[in-house]
Parts: sequence; C-alpha cells; structure tokens
Amino acid sequence: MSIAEKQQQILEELSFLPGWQERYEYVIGLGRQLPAMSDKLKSSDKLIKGCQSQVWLDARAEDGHVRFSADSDSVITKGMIALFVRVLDGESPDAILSADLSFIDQTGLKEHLAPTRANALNLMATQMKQRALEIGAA
Amino acid sequence: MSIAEKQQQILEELSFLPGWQERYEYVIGLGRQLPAMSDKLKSSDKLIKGCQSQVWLDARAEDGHVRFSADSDSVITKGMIALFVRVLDGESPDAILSADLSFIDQTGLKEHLAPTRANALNLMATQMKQRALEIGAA
Amino acid sequence: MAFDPSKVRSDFPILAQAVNGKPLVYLDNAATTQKPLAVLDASRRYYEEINANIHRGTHHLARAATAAHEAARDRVARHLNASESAEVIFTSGATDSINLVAAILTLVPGDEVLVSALEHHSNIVPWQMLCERSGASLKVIPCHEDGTLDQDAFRALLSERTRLTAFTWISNAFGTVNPVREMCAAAKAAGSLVLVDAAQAIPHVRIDVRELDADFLVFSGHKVYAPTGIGVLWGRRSVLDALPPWRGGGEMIKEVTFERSTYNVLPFKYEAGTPNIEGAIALAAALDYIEGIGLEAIAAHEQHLIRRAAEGLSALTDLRLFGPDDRVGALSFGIHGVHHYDLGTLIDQMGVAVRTGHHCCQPLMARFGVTGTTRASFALYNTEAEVDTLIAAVEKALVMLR
Amino acid sequence: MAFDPSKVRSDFPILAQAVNGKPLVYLDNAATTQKPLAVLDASRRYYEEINANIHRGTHHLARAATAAHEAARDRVARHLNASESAEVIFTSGATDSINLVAAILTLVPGDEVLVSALEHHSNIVPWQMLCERSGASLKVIPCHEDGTLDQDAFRALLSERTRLTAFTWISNAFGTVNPVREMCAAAKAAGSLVLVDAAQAIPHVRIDVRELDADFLVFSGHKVYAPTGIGVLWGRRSVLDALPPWRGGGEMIKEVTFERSTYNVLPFKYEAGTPNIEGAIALAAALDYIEGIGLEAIAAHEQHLIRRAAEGLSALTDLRLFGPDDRVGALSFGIHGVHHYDLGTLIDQMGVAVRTGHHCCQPLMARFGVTGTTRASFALYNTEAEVDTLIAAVEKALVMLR
Ligand SMILES: Cc1ncc(COP(=O)(O)O)c(C=O)c1O
Ligand SMILES: Cc1ncc(COP(=O)(O)O)c(C=O)c1O
Repeated sequence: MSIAEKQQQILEELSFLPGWQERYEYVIGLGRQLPAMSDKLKSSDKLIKGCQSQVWLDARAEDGHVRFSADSDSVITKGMIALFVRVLDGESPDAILSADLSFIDQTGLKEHLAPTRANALNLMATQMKQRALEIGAA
Repeated sequence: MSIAEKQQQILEELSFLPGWQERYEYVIGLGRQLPAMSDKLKSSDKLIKGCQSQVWLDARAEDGHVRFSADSDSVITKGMIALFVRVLDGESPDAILSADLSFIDQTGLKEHLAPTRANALNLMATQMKQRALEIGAA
Repeated sequence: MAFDPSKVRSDFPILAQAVNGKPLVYLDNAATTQKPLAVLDASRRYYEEINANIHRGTHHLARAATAAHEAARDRVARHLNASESAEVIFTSGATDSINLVAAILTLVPGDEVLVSALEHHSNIVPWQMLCERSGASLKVIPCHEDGTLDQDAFRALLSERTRLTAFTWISNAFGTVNPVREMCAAAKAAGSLVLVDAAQAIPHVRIDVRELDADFLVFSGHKVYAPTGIGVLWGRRSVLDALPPWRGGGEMIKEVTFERSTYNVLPFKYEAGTPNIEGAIALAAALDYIEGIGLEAIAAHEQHLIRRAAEGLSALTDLRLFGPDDRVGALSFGIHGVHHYDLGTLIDQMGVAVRTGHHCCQPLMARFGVTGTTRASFALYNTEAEVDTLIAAVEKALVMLR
Repeated sequence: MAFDPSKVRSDFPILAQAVNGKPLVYLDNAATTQKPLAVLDASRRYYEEINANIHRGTHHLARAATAAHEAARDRVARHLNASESAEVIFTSGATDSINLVAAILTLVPGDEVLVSALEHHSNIVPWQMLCERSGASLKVIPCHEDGTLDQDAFRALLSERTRLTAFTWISNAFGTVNPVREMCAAAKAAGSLVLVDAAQAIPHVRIDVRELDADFLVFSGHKVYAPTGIGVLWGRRSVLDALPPWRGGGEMIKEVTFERSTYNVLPFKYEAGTPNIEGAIALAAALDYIEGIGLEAIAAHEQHLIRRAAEGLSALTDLRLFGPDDRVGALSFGIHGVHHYDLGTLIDQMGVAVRTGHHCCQPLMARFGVTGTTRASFALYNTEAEVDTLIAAVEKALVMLR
C-alpha cells in the first residue's frame, strides 16, 4: 500500500467514528498498540520535548527502507504519532520525503489539541522527514 | 477687614460674574494688577516649580505683619495667587496660620484647572502659611 | 453555603457558552479569572467618556482621566490598607512588579536571596537573574510532603546575609496558604527585606499590608476579575524612596537635560510612559465588585467547593491530592499511570476546563517527582454542580484511559 | 479631500460630547487617540467569548485565546512587513519597548549612544541610564532652527564608537518627519545598531521594517486607536537572538531549576508573565480599522487639516509656528507675550482640547528657548470645521489675554 493509500485507510476508519469519544478511543488504542521503546533507546538525542508531554523518536535503515519507532509518556500523543508511524514506517527515504502529510488535518483530531500539541505534531512530521533524509543520504 | 471678610468679598464679586469668560477675565485682571516682582527677588529659593507654570513667592515682616509679593509667568496662575495675596497680605502670622483657605474651592475656579494647577494652588496656600510661620517664629 | 453563585453567573457572559456541545465548566481560575460586566462596562465607559493621556494635560478630558486614574490608585490603596496611595505603583502584572523590585536592588557577593520551594517561575527567575548579575546566592526554603513550607528550615536559613526574602502567600500549584505574617516577622527580624507574592491571594483573602509588615507586595489584575495588562506593586515608602528608578521615560522624571535627569517622586518615579489607564480603572471596578459581594462570603463559598471537590476526587482509585487539606483556591492531583495531559484533553472534550502541567512551578514538580499535575481552581461564580461535573468527567476519562 | 471624516465620527462615541457646553474638539491625538467601536468591541468580545490564560492551556478557551493572541502578533507583523511574527514582541508601550532594548545592551566606557535633539524623554532617559550604568557617553544630533535635524552633524557624529543610534520617525513636539531610511543606512554603515521610535509615525505613515533596515522599532497601541497598556518592540531576529533576556518569569523560560534556568526562543524570551492578551487583540483590530479606511487616505486628510490649521494660525499676530512646513501629525506654536498654559486653559473652556507644555521634550524646548508650546495634533476623525473652531478659539483667547 502506498503512503497515500494508508492515509486514505486511516481517514476511512475514522469516518466510522462520529463522536469525539470514539475518535479518542481509537487514538488511545493506537497509542497502546505501538510498542514501547526500550529505555536504552530513549536517549536524550531521541527526545523531542513538548510543552506538556515528551516524545521519543528513533529511525533506522533496513534494506534501504526506514523503520521508525516512537514513544511518549502521554498515550494520546503516542496514538497521534502512531498514525504517522503507520503511514511512514517501512517506506523508502524518497517516498517519505515526498509524502504529503496534511492528511492529519483531515482527521479532525487536531482541532481538539492544544496549539502546543498541534505544533508538536507538525514538528513530529518534520523530524520524521529529517531522519529519512539522513538515512537516504548515508 | 478680616481674612474671612476679604474672602467673602471675593466670593461676592465673583457671584456677579456668571460665565466662565467673565470669571477668567476677572482672574486675568487680578493677575495683571499684581505688581511684577523684580528679577532680583526672583531667586531660585523663591521659586515654586509647577508642572506648566512657574511661581515666585516672597514674604517679609513689616511691623509684625506679613507682606507677600508673588509672580508667575502665567497670568491666570498669577491671578489665582493674587486672590491669596489679597486675602493674606498685611495680616499677622497668627491670623494667617489660623485662616481657613478653602474659600478657593467655592470660587468654582478650581474645577477649570488641571489637577497639577489645582495642586499648585494648594501648595501655594501651604507655602504662604509656612512663610508666615517662619516670620512669626523669627 | 455563604452566598448563591447562581445570582452572579449572569454577570459573566462567557460562562453561558457550550464547549463541544457541553456547558462550559471553567475551573482554571488560578490561571486567570473571568470578568464581570461591571468591569467590562468600566473599561468601555472610560473610552466612551473620558479617555485622554493623563497628568500633564490642561484640558477637560485629561483632567477627568487623571482624576479617574488616581482614584483607581486610591481604591487599590484602600483595598490593601496602604498608608498612602503613593505606595501603590501600577505595573503590567505581578511578573513585571517582581522584576521591578529585582532590578532596583543592589546586592554584592556573599548576600543571599531566600525564596520558597513553592514559588512560581515569576518569583524565581528574576531573583536568579539578580544573583547572577550581583554574585549573590539564591537559597531555597524546602517544603514538606504535604506541600507546606518547612518553617524550621526557613528560620535556619535566615541570617544577616539574607538581603531579600520572597515567598508566595498562596501557592498557585497546590493551594498551600503560607503563614505570611509570621514569615514576614521572622525575615524582618533577621534584617531582610520581604516581598510577598499575592498573585493567588488577591481574589481569596483579605490583605492588609500594614498588618502584614512586608516591604513589597505584588499581584496581577487579571487574577482578581480585572483585565490583563495591569498589575500592582505595593512598596513601603521608606524603602522605595531610597531605591533608584527602573524604567526611564515620560512621567517618571522631574527634569531632563541631555547632561542629567532628575527623577519624580513616588509613585511616578516607577511609572515611566503612558500607563495602562483603562486597566487601572477596571481594576478598581473589580475590587468594588468583589467587595460588593463580600470577600469573606466569596472565600467561604470557594472553600465549600474546594472541599467538595477534594472529597469527591479522593474517592477515585490511585488518585493523589497534592498540598495540605486547608488549601485555598487551587486543588492539584495526579493519577497513577495516567498522564495529566491526557486527562486534561479528555475532560476538555466534556466542557471542563482545568490546567495541566507544571503550572510554572518546575522546581516544585521536580521536588514531588512529577512532570505535572491536573489542577482545578475556583472562583466566586463556580457551583456545586460544576464540582460534580468535574468529578464525573474525571471518572469517565479514567475509564477511557485505563 | 481624501475621505469624509463625518462618516467615521460615529465610530467614536466619545467625540459626541460637550465640554463646558461646547462641542468637544479633540486635538490632542499625539498624546493619545480615541478608540473606534470596532476596537472596543474586539476587547469586549475577547472577554465575553474566549478569555483564558494562554500558551500552556490544554482546554478549549486557552486554545482560542492563544490562537487569537498569536493571530494578533501575525497582524502586527503584517502591518510592519516583518520577516516573521516572532520578531514582534508585545510590551506595555513604547517606553517599555525602549527600556527593554536599553536593558539588554552591554556597553563599555568609550562606547557612544547617539540620540537626536528631537527626542521624547522616553527615548532619552533609558539611554542616559544605560550610559550611566556602563560608562558609555550620550551624543546628541543637533537640529536646525526649522526643527529638522542637522544631517551633516549627524554624519560627523557617527563613528566606530557609535554602538546605538536612536531617533524618532516623527517628532511628537513639532511634527518633523525625519529621513529615517537615509539615517538608518548611515548609522548601519558606521556599524551602529539603530532604534527607530515610531510612536508618532504609526498612525500616520506606512512602516516597512524590511525596507527601513533598522534593528529595532517601537510604538504604543494607544497612539494608533488601540487601548492603553499595549505596545510593540519589533526587533531583528539576528540581533535579538544574540542578546540576553530582560524580565524573568513564566513563559520566557524553557526550563527552570533552582540551580539554573534556560530561556525560551523569540518572541517568548522577551514576554515574561501573562501578557496583555486583550490589548494585543484590540491592537490588531485597530490596525484592521485604519487599513479598512486606508492609511494613505487618512494621511492625506490629516495633511489637509494640518495645513489649514497652520495657515489660519500663522495669520495671527506674534504667532510663531515651530517645525518645518511639511510637518505631520502635530502642529506646535507659541505666541509672544502669552503663556501656553493660559492659552490652553482658555480654549479648553471653549471645548478645544490641545496639549500645552514641554510635550516630554524638555531638551528640545531648551534648544528653542521656550518652556513649552501649544500643540494641536490630528487624527482621522478631525474635521475642517474643528480646525476653524481651533483658530477662532485661539483668537478669542488672545483677546482675553492681551
Ligand atoms: C515620539 C514618542 N516617543 C515615545 C513616546 C512614549 O510613548 P508611551 O508613553 O506610550 O510609552 C511618545 C508618547 O508621547 C512619543 O510621542
Ligand atoms: C503565585 C503566582 N505568582 C506570580 C504569577 C505571575 O502572574 P502574571 O503572569 O500575571 O505576571 C502567577 C500567575 O500564574 C502566580 O500564580
């Protein structure tokens, strides 16, 4: 499935969830399913410090593809990152760099987030592209 | 005439002047009539610095009475001081110290004055009493 | 209950709105309070009737605006029982007031500034900057597990090196009420100047600066039902008269030449430039408003609410309340295994506005080993029903999160 | 005439009043402007709909208030054509902005600060205090008899010792418009930082900070139809990033421990404590208001009025106009043998509000050998008829005074 198709799939899943409660339960569920990063991996260079919650992001190369792992002390934040991981994990650096990640705006989730958290999401997308760029160049 | 009588006289004169224009012309006229102080007398220890206009005040003893002279670069300010001078000039230190100078509030002139100028008037009254005190004690 | 909040809620139009389809429950009052119509009307009337620049004007509006601004100063002085209005200096807020004091003090290496573990960043960072500039050192009064200050440690820290002691009257994070009178007395006995941060105290307790015997007391208008952008520094005249000016500009000077300027007297010495005239007038209206209801009645009502909230919440599994039982204004809690940010996000969806995070008290959070808490804070317009909504919302969020 | 002021006067309820039985003629706009309903409504709507403390809040109102506050910053940045919104720092006014810059600069003996003879006390005293603190010296660009700056002397005063050059765009006392672009270029060529005081420029001329190429530009909201208590410091990022913070407190920090604090990025680094949220939002509304009419149309209208006033007044015996013929905003005059205070007092009785005195420019008054002037200053809502009333009132007062 392409990045665009994965994004489309997420939007469809969300379209079955009309209320805020179901949508948040969906995000919380994604956050729970995303494997926790080992404490060893959670080094400070992996830390993206938000205003209220902390996020760790790791990326490594595997057969020319990028494998992401991520974690957060907030399960909702973690669920939001899981959306990005699901879309970008295992793709090539080029595909990641050219991906349009504005699908997140269509989820309707961002409106419920504090500006700091919404910014954190943008930061997250930027960071994932940055790591893909480094891996592609290596 | 006692100080109280002189004050009463001023209030009566003003009562014939219904409009702001006549009242200001009256004050300006008083300012013009008050003799200018000589530049020699206008030393800095005689200066009471207001926010907008300057006032010089001098007091000297004459046969146990206090003689005031005063000047200002603003003719309206000078006219207001002239009201005090007319009331207090030539009186004994004791009479000056015990005088109730709140008649100025009844002239209706104060309402037209900037707070700084109104304060300057209060300051003026205080200063005249202060000089009378010094002369009485000497 | 002391008074009926339903009678005053219509004074606050903002409270009538729905958030995400649910009635707004505003419990973030320690961050900022909502404004009654009386305050909004006072601001507006100022602009519709008498707005002008003050002090130096000869014209009618300038006189009216000056009189209203100085009457506002008198009103604040009366509220604080200050000896004279000139001791009331208008600033842009509590933070600005504290920075003013920190900027005009001159310390030398060896001097000490004493602050408490409960302080807001605004009552820490200016002193750190002062210490950095001067070589003085910053000492910290520690706190007990229940969020009260260790008074024995405080007394042990006081010495003839203590130049300034700064502490909050009420903690914005935990609602702890410090024994400010005793602390002022102890600090002054040691020869220290004392600054009391009344930012959280001003809406909840009666303040009498003469009885308190501090040297400085600060607060923000926006935490006592007045607008943003206005604050107060009350300072003892004998202390302020001896200190240098801070900001330079119009109004704070007596005479300016390019060679040398001389400075005006209190309060103008510390009020450079055009002040927030509207803000001062609206602050006076806010003080009128709370006194119209009665500060004591308000405090009793808020105490009732905060106790009800504490009781209801402490029944929830794994919930920890911070601060002592006799907290005022703010109630902070944490729930094991649940991030405060997630909790706050979910109850916001239910219309309940609380604050989550470190509340600008990172050192205090570090002391308690947490990155933040969830804080509900109360004002005169809050109701029992709102407290019950808060508790139900937290319960529902916990079901979703666990 | 460029536009019809009678159409906008109803936007300003304060103008409809009578003073001493005569219609108010408000010609003290350089001191402060009146506020249109659009601005008053924006303030009120903020409090009736979205008021909350900003930046750190998770809840709905905090999000809305933060978004509105940051949108106001964007609006100001757009008005100034700033490269980015983060270069716009909200302060409590122009005086506060200048003090901020003076406080964060570090100078040493031998360094020079250059200011002009036209400056307002707010653009003199902070530099005097900086010089006193640092041992640097203050140099003054002199002015010609017509109230324009001596550009040759300015260039001669510039040297590699000049660390900062500060001048006003438009003189509040005389209405002189300085050639700011050329002056910025000259100062920067000499290696000096440049601060432009746009307090009087903001309501009258278009400002483009990128074209101007200064390092700092300051103004107050209240002089551009916005409330008191809000101001702006625009600063070039590369310069501000390299300078230390000023006020300490909430929001301006990244992380606080008692041992050490680290500071936030622009613009927050310079915005300690709860800002004047309402003020910023109302300022944005004021900029929308003037752009809705058109800054160029407003300027043309005001130019028409000021020329009519200059012509009418200069026909009076012994009247002296200060400043050059192409003055903007303010018209200052003196009358031989008549004290400005007396003149102002009498025309106030006729409903005409002008400012008299030194206009916070004592050194400039001393340069011209006067203790003060009478100043009429203009805004978009003034009319030809008001100009004629002014002239007639001055004539009548002169009859009374001579
Ligand atoms: C040229 C100039 N600079 C600075 C100021 C100071 O502005 P504020 O008093 O709003 O801080 C003024 C206000 O009169 C001014 O005219
Ligand atoms: C205890 C305390 N001190 C100081 C402040 C700072 O107040 P402001 O942000 O209004 O300057 C606050 C505000 O949160 C506070 O709670």
